[in-house]
Amino acid sequence: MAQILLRNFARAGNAALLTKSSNSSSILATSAEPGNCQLHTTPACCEIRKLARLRVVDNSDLGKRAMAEGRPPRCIHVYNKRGIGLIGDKVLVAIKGQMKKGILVGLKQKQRMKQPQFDSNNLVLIDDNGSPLGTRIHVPIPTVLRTILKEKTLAKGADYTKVLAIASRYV
Amino acid sequence: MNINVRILTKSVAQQYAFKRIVTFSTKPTQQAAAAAVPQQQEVTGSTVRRPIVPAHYRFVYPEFLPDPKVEWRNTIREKLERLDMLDRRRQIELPEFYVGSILAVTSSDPHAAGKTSRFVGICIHRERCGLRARFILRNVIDHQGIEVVYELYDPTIQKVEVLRLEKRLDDSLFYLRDALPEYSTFDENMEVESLEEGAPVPVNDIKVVLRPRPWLERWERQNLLGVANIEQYIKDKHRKSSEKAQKPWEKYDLMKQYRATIPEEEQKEIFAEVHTELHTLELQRKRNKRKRTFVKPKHLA
Amino acid sequence: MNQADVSKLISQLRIAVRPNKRHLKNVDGPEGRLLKLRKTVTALVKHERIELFYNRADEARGYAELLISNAIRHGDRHKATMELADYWLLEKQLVHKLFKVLVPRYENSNISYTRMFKAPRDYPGIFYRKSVLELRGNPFPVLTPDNSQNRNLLHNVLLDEARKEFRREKLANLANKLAAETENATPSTPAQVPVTEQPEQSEEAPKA
Amino acid sequence: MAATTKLFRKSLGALTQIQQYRSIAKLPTSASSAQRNELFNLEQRRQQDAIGRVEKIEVRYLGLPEDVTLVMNNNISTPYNCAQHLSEGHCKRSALALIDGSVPWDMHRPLQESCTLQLLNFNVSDPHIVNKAFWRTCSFMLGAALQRAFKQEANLQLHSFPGPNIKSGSFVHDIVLGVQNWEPTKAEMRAISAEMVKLAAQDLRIERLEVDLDLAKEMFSDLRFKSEQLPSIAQQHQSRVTLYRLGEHIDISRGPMVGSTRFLGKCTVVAAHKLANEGASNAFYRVQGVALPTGFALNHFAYGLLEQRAQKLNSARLPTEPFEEQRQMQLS
Amino acid sequence: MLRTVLSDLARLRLSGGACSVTQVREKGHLSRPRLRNPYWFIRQQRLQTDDQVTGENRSFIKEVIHDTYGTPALIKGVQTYEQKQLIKTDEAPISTEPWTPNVRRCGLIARKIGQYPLWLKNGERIRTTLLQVVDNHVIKYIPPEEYKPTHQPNVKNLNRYGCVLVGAESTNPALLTKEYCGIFRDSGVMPTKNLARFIVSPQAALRPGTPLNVGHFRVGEFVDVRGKTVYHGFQGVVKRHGFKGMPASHGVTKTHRRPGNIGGGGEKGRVWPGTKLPGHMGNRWRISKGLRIWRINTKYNVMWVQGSAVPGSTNGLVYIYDTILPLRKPQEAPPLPTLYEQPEDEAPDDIWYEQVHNFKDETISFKPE
Repeated sequence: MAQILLRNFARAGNAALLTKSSNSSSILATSAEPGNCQLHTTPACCEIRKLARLRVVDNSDLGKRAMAEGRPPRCIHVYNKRGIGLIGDKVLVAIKGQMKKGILVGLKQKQRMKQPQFDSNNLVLIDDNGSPLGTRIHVPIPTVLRTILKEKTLAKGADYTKVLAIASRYV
Repeated sequence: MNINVRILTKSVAQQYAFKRIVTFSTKPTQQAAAAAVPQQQEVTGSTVRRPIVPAHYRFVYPEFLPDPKVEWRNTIREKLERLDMLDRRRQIELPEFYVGSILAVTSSDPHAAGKTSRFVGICIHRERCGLRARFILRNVIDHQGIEVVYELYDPTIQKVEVLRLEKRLDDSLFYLRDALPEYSTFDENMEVESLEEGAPVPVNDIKVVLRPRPWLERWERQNLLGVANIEQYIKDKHRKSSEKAQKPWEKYDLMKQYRATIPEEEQKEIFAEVHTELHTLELQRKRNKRKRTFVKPKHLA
Repeated sequence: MNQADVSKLISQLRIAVRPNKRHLKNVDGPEGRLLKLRKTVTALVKHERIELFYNRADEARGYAELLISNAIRHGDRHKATMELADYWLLEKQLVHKLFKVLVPRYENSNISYTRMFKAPRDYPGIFYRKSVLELRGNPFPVLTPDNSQNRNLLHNVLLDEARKEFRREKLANLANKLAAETENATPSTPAQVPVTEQPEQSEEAPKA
Repeated sequence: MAATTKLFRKSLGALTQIQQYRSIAKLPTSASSAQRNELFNLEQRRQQDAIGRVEKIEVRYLGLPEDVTLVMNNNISTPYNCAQHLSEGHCKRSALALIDGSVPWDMHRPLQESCTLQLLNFNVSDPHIVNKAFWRTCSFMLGAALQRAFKQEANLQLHSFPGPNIKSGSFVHDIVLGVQNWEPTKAEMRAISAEMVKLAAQDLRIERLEVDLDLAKEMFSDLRFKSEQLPSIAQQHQSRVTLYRLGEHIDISRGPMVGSTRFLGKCTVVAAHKLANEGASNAFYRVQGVALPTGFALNHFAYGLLEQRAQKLNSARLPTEPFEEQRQMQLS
Repeated sequence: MLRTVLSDLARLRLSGGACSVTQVREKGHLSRPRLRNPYWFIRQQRLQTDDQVTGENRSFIKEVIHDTYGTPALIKGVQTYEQKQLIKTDEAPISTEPWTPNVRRCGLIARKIGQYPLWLKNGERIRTTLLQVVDNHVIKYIPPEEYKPTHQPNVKNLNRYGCVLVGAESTNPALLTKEYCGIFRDSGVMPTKNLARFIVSPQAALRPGTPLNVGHFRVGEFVDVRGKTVYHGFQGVVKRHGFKGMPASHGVTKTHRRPGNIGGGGEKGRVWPGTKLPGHMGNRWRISKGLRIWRINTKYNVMWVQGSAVPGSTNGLVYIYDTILPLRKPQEAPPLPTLYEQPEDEAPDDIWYEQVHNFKDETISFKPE
């Protein structure tokens, strides 16, 4: 029964999943195999565009709860002219019914030489002034962010360099 | 020579043959290797002008062989490129390593002036030739999988250390991306595991465990040797489609192989040109290593 | 393809190789293409001279060359080569011919093992180019007699004479130069000059 | 091509000394030439009529594609007719015939008895005989070309041409001109070469005729040098003289020659050397050229070497020297 | 024989001497690839047939060629002939006027031999194309007053400029036609496989026989490179113009790679000129302008220029000019008319632009400001 349901979900897509989230999560948590208990069965989008799922990597309350519930934030806007987020770009995300801003600190996409490419699309939540919501980032972030965020700070007025301050490790 | 000695034995020589592909050249390799050693001794005895190139050079320095695509080849360009590569190799020690070896790359960081960044990881892929030669390192740090692409001849690279020199069963390890994270987790402060001098490069026959689908690639079609549990996740339809995708005739397609390789005569010419230089660099490296090993106990004492 | 495949070692072919393969249209795809070529290679080894369409001959030629070069390289004790021969030669007695006849024949040769000629195409007929593919050292009479050996042809007679005259003049020039040099160096040794000129003149006499 | 042809004409028109060949009738010398031709025609017809009853001979042809025996007409059939029985290729390619394995025979000379026949082209394994015939034909054609190329004012008289010697590097024709200080320019040489090429393009048959000395004297009565030479030539051949005709041009030669002018391929007239003065206003000149048969595609550099060599004065017998030696040389 | 006459006439035409200018009508205004040369072009390649020359005579012909022109030699990585008698560097140049920014210099014929990366001193990786100058010799200089070409090159005030004919890659004259070899007769240069004409100012005139080397240009300067792009045959809009095509499914039938709509109706109901449609792709002459020379190797006559998109295939011919971009023109005087290389000069093999990292230097490390 549970497996049939799971298959249905996979076909129905994300919209159905979101609406029935409470139901499905309970079913999955109880009955599915440990390896298979993923909410989203479509492969993750390699590009950061609207409706791309992201992973919050700081220790903000909101982010931690969202990730723990298995409802990662979705990008609903990218603050650049191309509409595709690159490393260091600011994005607007929908997280637990709220709209929050965040900075992309690690991407799954192909990166330039000597810049790390991550296994997930990582996000750090910030407020409007650019100060992060959390106090610590628990994964490494690329050093190229130093340059990028410094440049952005000068250009945009908001101080994004605080994100750098809470980083635990650079690669 | 030590390097030659270690491919002397038959069992060892087989390790050079990639098991995925039926090779037609294992025997001459052995022969050449066997032949190379006595000739080498002759060299030490009498002065032979033409240097004898060890047969395993094509595995150690694959990037010295040009792209076999005929339309792109030009002898002058290849020669200039080789000269530049040797110039760079004189500045920095670029050791022998293979897909599956664990490397630590130290490079100067333009985003943190005056500092360097060091990345440790397993080499999952090597590609391209000449100055464009590059490799991909993979590691899991803080439960986050990270991959970095390095160019071998990039002048911002300060040091390339081989922490563990070994090979794996396959010639590219992209499947580690879909494997459980522990298979690509390596300690950043790993000590150099020095290999016995003259010992063959060991083949690590570890079989990694894949995560369940969805995967990034259709691994079941690639005849991977280093994956343990691929049968667990494939169904009949996958099996059928993978059977359909197999190309068993390719091992007989001689011209295809010919067009993908540099002929032996040309290889000899190329390596004869760079051999003396590479050989002196190798010797120098060994001397340095010995010095370092001598220095260490003094510190302890 | 950015890096040469190092897992194999193959000897260089002595023929010009096209950068890309021809597809040789076939319903069975690449496998069918190889089957087509296997038939050609088998026929070539069997008959030693075959006439066929140019494209197919040109493609099959490379395979035949590589097959022979592998057989020479590894001999008949090598399992993989035997497997190859088994695949490429559809008639199994030809495997024997390959190792026992062709290998000794080509062992010490420095040139390609096969030759290919453009053949005239029938008119009216199928438009495709035709060719003759043969193994070197076959028992048949040669297809293109070498005419360059005939020194009695008119232009060769003329050129022969021109050459002799050229050589004579060159020698004379050399002798003159030598004479001038010796004169400059030691003006008192005129005896040497006739000595150097003497053989040259005597050479001239019989020719004239 | 139109532009180049125009320019070509223009450059030729600019040449002094030489005029373009328009028609024989316009040439003042042509009066005697026409007469000579008429006599030639008459004699030819006479000889044909004199044959009488047609006798058959057996000609055994040796060579490719296979040896055959042909039954031909005595004194009428020529080797060319035999070739016509074989194939078109034989007709086109054969330059000379070889009778009984040793006697060279013109392609258009009637056969006189049963014999074996070989047809020679320039590519046979020993083309010595045919080469010699070719070289002789070149000299003969050069005479015709010179006749056509020179203006009346030049007062050209053909003297003779020595026997063919290929090893000398050039074929030769000796002439007498009404100028003593002619220094041939490149363009003039080129114009003569062009005449040669034109002759070759016209594909004229080279006819052979043996005549009596008296008739020959009559034919060449207006040519001083020829009539001077005739007695000594006739003396050696039982008072018979062999004549060759090419278009309108008739000359004395021992033969044999190749069948047609078509066999002349690459050809250059390279030089004209002054040999000696003749009388008060005339002078002997030796015109030299080099040629290859059709189908010999020698590259221009090698051919240039041959041209260079042909520019040197040919050492063959000079026209001022006694005539007997030449005969001897030809015989040898 | 006739051919020699023609060749002389053809040379007359080339030098633009007395002959009248014939009007040549273009096929159209579009830049079509030329399928065949105009009829008045001199044929270069001789029909290669079996000459049936004996081996002895063949070597004799070769010997004469070597005697007249020079022995075969590998000069600067190019297999050519050692034409020692040609080098006339001691002769005074035709003009001794100084350089001004408006002077047009001669260009070079080169081969594109491949591309590989170089690194700048700031760690940046640049892609460069290697151009090898292949055995260039000046064949002829036509002064402005005599230069009246049938095909007008697109140069303003053409009457002020002369023309330099440059040849590259000497070859055996026996392989070429006689009329083509006639072009080289006056200069004494061995016939070359490739020819190019360069429109030059009289100040930059060069004597016939002068060898041109890569030293003609200097490191850091900008050049324009002209080449014939790779031919792709008749291609559709997706490959030729980068159109997106249409979806593979969602009801699309038979129009996956088609251009779609190409215009409106009504008054404009026709195909507008310049509409991007399928057609022949490549095989056109294109110039990439303003490429910086990063590095020069004088030993092999190679220059490294910016970018990997120099028109032409690898091992294809390209022509190198001084750039015409106004802001990238050289400020200092370049070698005029060219750099005469002395054999005794001990020039360094490699000349690097100051910003480029030399592989012989130490590893780059970034200093804190």
